[in-house]
Amino acid sequence: MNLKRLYQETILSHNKSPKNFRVLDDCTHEAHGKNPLCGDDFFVYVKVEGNKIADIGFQGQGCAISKASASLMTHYIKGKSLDVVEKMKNCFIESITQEDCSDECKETLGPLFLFEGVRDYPVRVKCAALIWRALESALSTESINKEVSTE
Amino acid sequence: MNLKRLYQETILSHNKSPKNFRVLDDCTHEAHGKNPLCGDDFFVYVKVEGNKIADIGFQGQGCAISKASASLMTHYIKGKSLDVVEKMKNCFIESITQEDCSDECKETLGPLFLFEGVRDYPVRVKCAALIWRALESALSTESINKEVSTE
Amino acid sequence: MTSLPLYSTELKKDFPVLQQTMNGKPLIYLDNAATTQKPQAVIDAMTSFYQDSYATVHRGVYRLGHESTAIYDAVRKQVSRFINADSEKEIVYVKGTTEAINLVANSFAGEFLQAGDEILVSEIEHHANFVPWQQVAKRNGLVFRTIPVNDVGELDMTAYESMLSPKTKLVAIGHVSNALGTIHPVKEVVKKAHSVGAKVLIDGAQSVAHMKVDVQDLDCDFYAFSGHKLLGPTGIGVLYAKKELLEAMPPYMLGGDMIETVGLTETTFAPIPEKFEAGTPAFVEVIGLSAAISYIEKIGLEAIEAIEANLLAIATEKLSKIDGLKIIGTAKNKAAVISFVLDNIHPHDIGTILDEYGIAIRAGHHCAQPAMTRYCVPATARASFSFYNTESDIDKLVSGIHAVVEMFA
Amino acid sequence: MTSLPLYSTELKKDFPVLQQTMNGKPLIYLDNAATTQKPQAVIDAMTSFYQDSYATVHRGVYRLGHESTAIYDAVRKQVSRFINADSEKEIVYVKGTTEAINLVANSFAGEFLQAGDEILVSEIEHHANFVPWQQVAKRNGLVFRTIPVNDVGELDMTAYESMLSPKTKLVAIGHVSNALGTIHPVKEVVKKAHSVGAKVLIDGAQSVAHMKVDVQDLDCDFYAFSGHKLLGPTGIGVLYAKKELLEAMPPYMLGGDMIETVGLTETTFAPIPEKFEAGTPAFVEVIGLSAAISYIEKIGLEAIEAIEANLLAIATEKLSKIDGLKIIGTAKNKAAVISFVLDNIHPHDIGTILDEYGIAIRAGHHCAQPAMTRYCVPATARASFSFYNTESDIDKLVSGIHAVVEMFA
Ligand SMILES: Cc1ncc(COP(=O)(O)O)c(C=O)c1O
Ligand SMILES: Cc1ncc(COP(=O)(O)O)c(C=O)c1O
Repeated sequence: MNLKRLYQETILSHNKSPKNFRVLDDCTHEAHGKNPLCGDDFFVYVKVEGNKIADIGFQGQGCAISKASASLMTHYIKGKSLDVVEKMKNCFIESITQEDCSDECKETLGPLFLFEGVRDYPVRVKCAALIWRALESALSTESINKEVSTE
Repeated sequence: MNLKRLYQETILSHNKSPKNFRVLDDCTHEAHGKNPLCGDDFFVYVKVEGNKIADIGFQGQGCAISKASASLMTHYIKGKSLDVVEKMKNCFIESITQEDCSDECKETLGPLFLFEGVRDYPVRVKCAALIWRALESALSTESINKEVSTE
Repeated sequence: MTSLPLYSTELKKDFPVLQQTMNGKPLIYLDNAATTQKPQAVIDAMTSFYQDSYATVHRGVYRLGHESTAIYDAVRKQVSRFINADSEKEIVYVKGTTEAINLVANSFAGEFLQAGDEILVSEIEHHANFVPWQQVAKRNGLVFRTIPVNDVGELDMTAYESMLSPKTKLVAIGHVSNALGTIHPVKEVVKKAHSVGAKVLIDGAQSVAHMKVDVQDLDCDFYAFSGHKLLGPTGIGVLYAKKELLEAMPPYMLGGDMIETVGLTETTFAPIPEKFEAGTPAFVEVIGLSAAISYIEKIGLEAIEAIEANLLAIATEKLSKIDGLKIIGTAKNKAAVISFVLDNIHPHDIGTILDEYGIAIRAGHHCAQPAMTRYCVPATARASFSFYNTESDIDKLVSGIHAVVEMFA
Repeated sequence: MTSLPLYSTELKKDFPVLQQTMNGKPLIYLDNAATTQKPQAVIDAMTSFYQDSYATVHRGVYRLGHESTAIYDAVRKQVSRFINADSEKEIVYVKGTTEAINLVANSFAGEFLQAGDEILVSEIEHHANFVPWQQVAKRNGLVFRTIPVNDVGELDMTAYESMLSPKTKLVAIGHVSNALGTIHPVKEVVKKAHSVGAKVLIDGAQSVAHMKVDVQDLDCDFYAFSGHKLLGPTGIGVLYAKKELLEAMPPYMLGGDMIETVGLTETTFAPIPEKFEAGTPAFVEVIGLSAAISYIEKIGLEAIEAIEANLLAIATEKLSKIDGLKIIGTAKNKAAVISFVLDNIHPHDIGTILDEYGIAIRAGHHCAQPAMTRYCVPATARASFSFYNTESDIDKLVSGIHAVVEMFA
């Protein structure tokens, strides 16, 4: 049974008590991400200063995987440069979709690598990826209030 | 092989040299019957006097079964009363669709009973019946130029 | 609470998929509202047709083709008897419920309704019985209104009556809600609609496999269902419609087999029902549908209703005892469909975890987003039963849910 | 004239129906233009899916459902490779060619063409590629025109060019005529149409099983075909359309699976191709289609073309020698379809008599009444070949026709 690799302690606890679960009133970027089929629905708020994620928050509802992914993402990218975040995003997607994630990627991801268990649950890949897709969308332009759907 | 019962000598010869294959200029009733799928397409012209078929003719094109049926029908109903013709029509349909045609019907039909071989060829029933349907339609009202389709 | 007859356990053996394992566990299939499994008899009917006598319908002078056509037409009679239609001419073969409803939205509502005319649907309809009406309304200036349901999932008949007026031209309602299991009082709905001159379409996707349907008794104008939810194959469904309506409606699709004559400028159409069946039909699927109906009739819809009512009662009782579990939809009159949510656990997680135990349920909006909105949930978990399910299936579901709760504790 | 490779005789063994007898004689199936027989591999693929892993697509969180979905999507890639589409997003699953063309007539011509715009089709099209355009034209004030064909059945390219103008918005043409076998110069047709800005739909019902099709090379805008004429099951077909067209076109049917969000007043649609696939799709048929394409690719379309070209040459030669037999349609570029008439013998009679000898041919208008009108025949007899036919089949056809002639002598 791979369930334990999917629903790891860290994931379950971030689901229960998510970090950065709040609106940023002074955000510079914002996006709305949803998975209409299963009802995952999140807003991400980002404050970029210079080339860095100065602050980040999210709000919404969704399954444990999507919520924990949002919590962990916000936690680990805060303070990082946009370049690094971009790399992390690519590595994250790689880790949840590909059999052999490169060592470099594992290193880039650090604790975020723990979502690799999702790989065995193809229907759940979208859940883990949703918040990253929303972030991508938020950062892609200057305008706020972007919608993104992964279905 | 039942082919010989379908394509009897009489049918083949009426197909080759149909009787009453002509337009009646002084007809009182007229109808157009067709089988769009196979291309059978006939006009029937009837001259009713009193309660009798005083004259009848047909024109058009179609398969051997439909043409021979038209030829034989016109040949045998000429001079008959409308009542008898109605009975013949019902018996004819019975003979080409039902396993055991009643003796009374066989008698009513006389030589027209030879179409019973059609029964074994369900797709051909429409061909044999077409001219009778056209006749029915022609006689059903006073107006001429009626269309009938058996498909 | 009596326990289930052995019968039900025996019936499971007719369904080859139910002998499979999933993730190493015997498969407990509880997604019957999405699609049902197929008895061997249905699979065999199609296989042997493909192997022994495949030929297309309507066109062959040769015997093989004629035999196909004869079967194809005979099944139409069988279907009409199955739902007690007045004539087999009222049975139109379609791809499924969705196509049936689109056909009516197009060739009936799209043709005969005028700007300002009203279409009513319940607020918990499946998208297939919601979006086509919403969109035809938008396109043609019709008024699209939703009939409210109460907190347990029952149609608000008082509200419905007050919405009816001479402007109401069509009421579209599910016989059984796929999201909540509610059995709507469709006969009454029809009667009231007719009293103001409105026509009624009943979405029978969730009913035909579970209860005796009599379209003449219901007096509905249209009835739609899918073969694949009725133990039959995918790719086939049925639209029943009253003869005079079918005759008045223009064709939906155009092509071969539905025309009488085609000229360069004019085309005349075939009589009903062929007028609505353009192109080579899914005739092998029709044969599968026939085998499915025969199988169901062999068991009998009364027996099926009894078995499923029992399953529903047992499952409702056992699930209700689980802490933090809330059943959404507890109408008095209910089919064996149970939608539920768990405190602080998302339905999607429930589905994944149960799957690991070999239990297939559905998690999501069940193509009924307006229903989710109505009950303020983003999604539900749904277990939906068929007569081939057993009490043991329910017990496994219950222990599965306990495992979910534990994991998230 | 070389005789056929043994290969073809061997291939026949893959098709269970061809091992059957008809009226006590081995079945000689020569109605392949109507529908093809199925190899065992296709039948088995569907049977085992129904028996081992049946679950619906797109909605399941459980593994069975996910596997269905994965296969379903993988087949889309396979189909897009098969006709060399640029992306699997350009592949829409439909019921068949007829639905594909109706979809385009509705969501493209019905939406984007303006009164006065012109639609051109050849005068020998199948009704499926004729009536939908004729009727949408009638409804929306478009101009429907037919491109003439010459006496041997070839498109009159000079006339075609002279008909093209900036008013031309759509040209709809069969790749291969089912009535006559003519292979139309579709690549040239497309090029010329594009030069005036018109889009082109190619009806590929008669081509995909018989020749390599490359939609990018043809540069056509739409390409439609049916599974059942491609060794696949009934109930499934494909519409290929260029991505930007699919994106611009509104959905044809509405319902589940093709929406993104449904609100009480507004609905947003899923991206392509799902936007065009409302309702539970014929996903078991998709699996059958996949097996059919795999089977065809195993033999290879080049081999198939060679076998069929040989069959056509032999059959044409042998039939031409029969006194009073006239072949209708003798285009230089022809597929293995032979329409013929006999002096003073109606095609329907030919069909019935040949059937008695176990030979299945078609007699009638082949859903191409305008073509019959063009050649002044009420109907034709038609023998249409597939690679699994053999020279011996042709010989039996020839002696059968001799028997017909004798009977009517
Ligand atoms: C050239 C052509 N176009 C269209 C069709 C319609 O295909 P279907 O009946 O599978 O929709 C056919 C076959 O019937 C055909 O031969
Ligand atoms: C109530 C209801 N209506 C309509 C449909 C649509 O049926 P189908 O997808 O077979 O067209 C479904 C099932 O998906 C349903 O449950």
